[in-house]
Amino acid sequence: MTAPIPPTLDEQERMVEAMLFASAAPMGLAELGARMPVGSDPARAVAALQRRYEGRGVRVVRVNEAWAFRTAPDLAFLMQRDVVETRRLSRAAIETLAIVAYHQPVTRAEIEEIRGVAVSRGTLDQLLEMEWIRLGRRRMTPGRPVTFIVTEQFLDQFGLETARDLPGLKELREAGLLDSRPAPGGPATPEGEPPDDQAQWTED
Amino acid sequence: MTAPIPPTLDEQERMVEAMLFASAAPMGLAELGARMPVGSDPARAVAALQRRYEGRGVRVVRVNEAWAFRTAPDLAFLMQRDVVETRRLSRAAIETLAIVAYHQPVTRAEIEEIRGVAVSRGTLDQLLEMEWIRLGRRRMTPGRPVTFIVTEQFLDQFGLETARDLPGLKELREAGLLDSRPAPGGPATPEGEPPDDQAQWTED
Amino acid sequence: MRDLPEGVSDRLAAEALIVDVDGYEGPLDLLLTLSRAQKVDLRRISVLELAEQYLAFVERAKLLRIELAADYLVMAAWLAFLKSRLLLPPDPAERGPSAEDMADHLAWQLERLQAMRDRAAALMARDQKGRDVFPRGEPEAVIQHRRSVYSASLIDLMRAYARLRTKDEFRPFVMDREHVFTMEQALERMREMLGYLGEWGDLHDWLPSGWDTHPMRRRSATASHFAAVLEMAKRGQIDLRQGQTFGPIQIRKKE
Repeated sequence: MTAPIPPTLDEQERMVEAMLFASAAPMGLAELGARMPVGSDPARAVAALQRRYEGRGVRVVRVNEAWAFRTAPDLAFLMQRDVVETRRLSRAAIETLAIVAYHQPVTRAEIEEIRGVAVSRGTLDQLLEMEWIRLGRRRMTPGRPVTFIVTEQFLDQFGLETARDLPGLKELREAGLLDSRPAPGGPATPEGEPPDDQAQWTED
Repeated sequence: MTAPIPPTLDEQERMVEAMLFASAAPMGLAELGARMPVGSDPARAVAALQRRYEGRGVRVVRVNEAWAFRTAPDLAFLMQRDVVETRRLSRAAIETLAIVAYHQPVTRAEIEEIRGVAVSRGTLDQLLEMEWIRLGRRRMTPGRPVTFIVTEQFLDQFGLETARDLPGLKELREAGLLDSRPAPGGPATPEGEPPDDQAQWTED
Repeated sequence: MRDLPEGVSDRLAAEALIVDVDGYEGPLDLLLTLSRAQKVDLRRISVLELAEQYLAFVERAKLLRIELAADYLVMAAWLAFLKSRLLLPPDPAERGPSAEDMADHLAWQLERLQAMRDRAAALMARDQKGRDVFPRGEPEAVIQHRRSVYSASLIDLMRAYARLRTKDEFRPFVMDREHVFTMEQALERMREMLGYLGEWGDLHDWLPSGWDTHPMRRRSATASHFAAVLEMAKRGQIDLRQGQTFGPIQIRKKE
């Protein structure tokens, strides 16, 4: 048996185009490659496709390690009728989401320390249910608290390629605002829970 | 108030591209036009878009009086996926198979006598379908029952030249295989799968 | 710095603070609001001044007989302590963190909270899916061909035979609860699966592995999952359909 000749790059681009068009959710290179003929190079095909759609009414966008077609943002006005009314998030939920995104992996106690108030159960539940955050690994600290991280759906929702592309992440880090500093004897944490700062270092 | 300048044909084409992409159903010209800026010509824009997608992985097709994106017919094969799951044989199947291998040619009644429980039709069917066992000659006894024997594929699968190469009881004992504790949770029970002979007591 | 108009609006804001304690999400939120009155970068804020403002706020609340929640009072006590430490010359005999360290930490906490609020607002202002950019409205289904390959090794075969030939016929009576998949379990499980139920799919394909071969287990799992998806459909979490009587039941996540 001889190895079949892989399709041309043009053909591969057509295939990736068809598959990404057919899917509402982003597709990874492995997933694309699994359906393509042996010897295909989905990464090159996606790159070529992305160039082809530059400036068009739909674009090829990256979501983490996956790819999807999305309409160009400047044409949003045409789609206003298709807008699905989403539940309005409370201020607590929006802030909690931002804290998880910028401080992930972050424990509930840490979120409470940053906001200065207890996080109500409903807030985290709502974000979990929307699949914008999910559980990360447990902290290797006493009590082994769960941590929260943002999901691929979150990146997809806000048009971010990776969690590293969060706007202003670098500035916040340089300003020391993402550090965890133990309080020097203040009423810093609600319910007197100690911030488990070292955890980030022991885990990664 | 002066009439606004209608967008260029290129711009209109982008708009139609985005709308057809995002729409949950094919869209008619009137519907497209209603969302586009005043002075637009959706018919021309659709025609231009259709030409642009000629030969691509997706095409602009007419569905009744409306337009929609569809996968190019030659790429329909990409919209299918083969999922192959490897499963462990059930305990009933592996025991039945062992009995056929060690006692062939063997009738169903004999298998049941050795196992001490009824053999469900499904178990034999499964082994027949996998082509690990097949029907042998009928027994020259009252009722002329069919017998089962193992196949070439079975020998291939288990790396045996003939069924006589299977180790005997004495060798099994010497290999420590006869010392294993019998029944629930025995070593042959695959992970998480319950020993199912009890079930057959209640079932048959 | 935020440009608050001078004079009247400042006084109005200060009065509003008194009345509207419920509008604040705890003492840190209130401190952040108060800090705006200083009209400086949060990095150069005077914590002493802030402490005085906060304590004045608490005093006024007391005069108006407004019940303050415990955490506001804890913060007041701590700020009073900090204020005295900041005003007095440092006592060399005293241990623990210096007043400056404590003040710095509070300023840093306020700056961090403000930064998170700014980032949260910026995040919500981004182009969002379903509002500014849109996915394919009519995704095409991918047909799945499922094929099962069974595996067994020679050692499995020999062990099975060995077990049969040494079989202990005696088996104590136990309840076979291990073959029962409860509806609670099924509901819990399907709830976790919810995210994966994008397209129409047969309910049967969603049965847990290890529960789909054995008849008793399959029946129990099928029944419990059926009941679970009915419940989920009732809650509006999923759609259910069945093409014909006794046909396969299909489920998908509600959009």
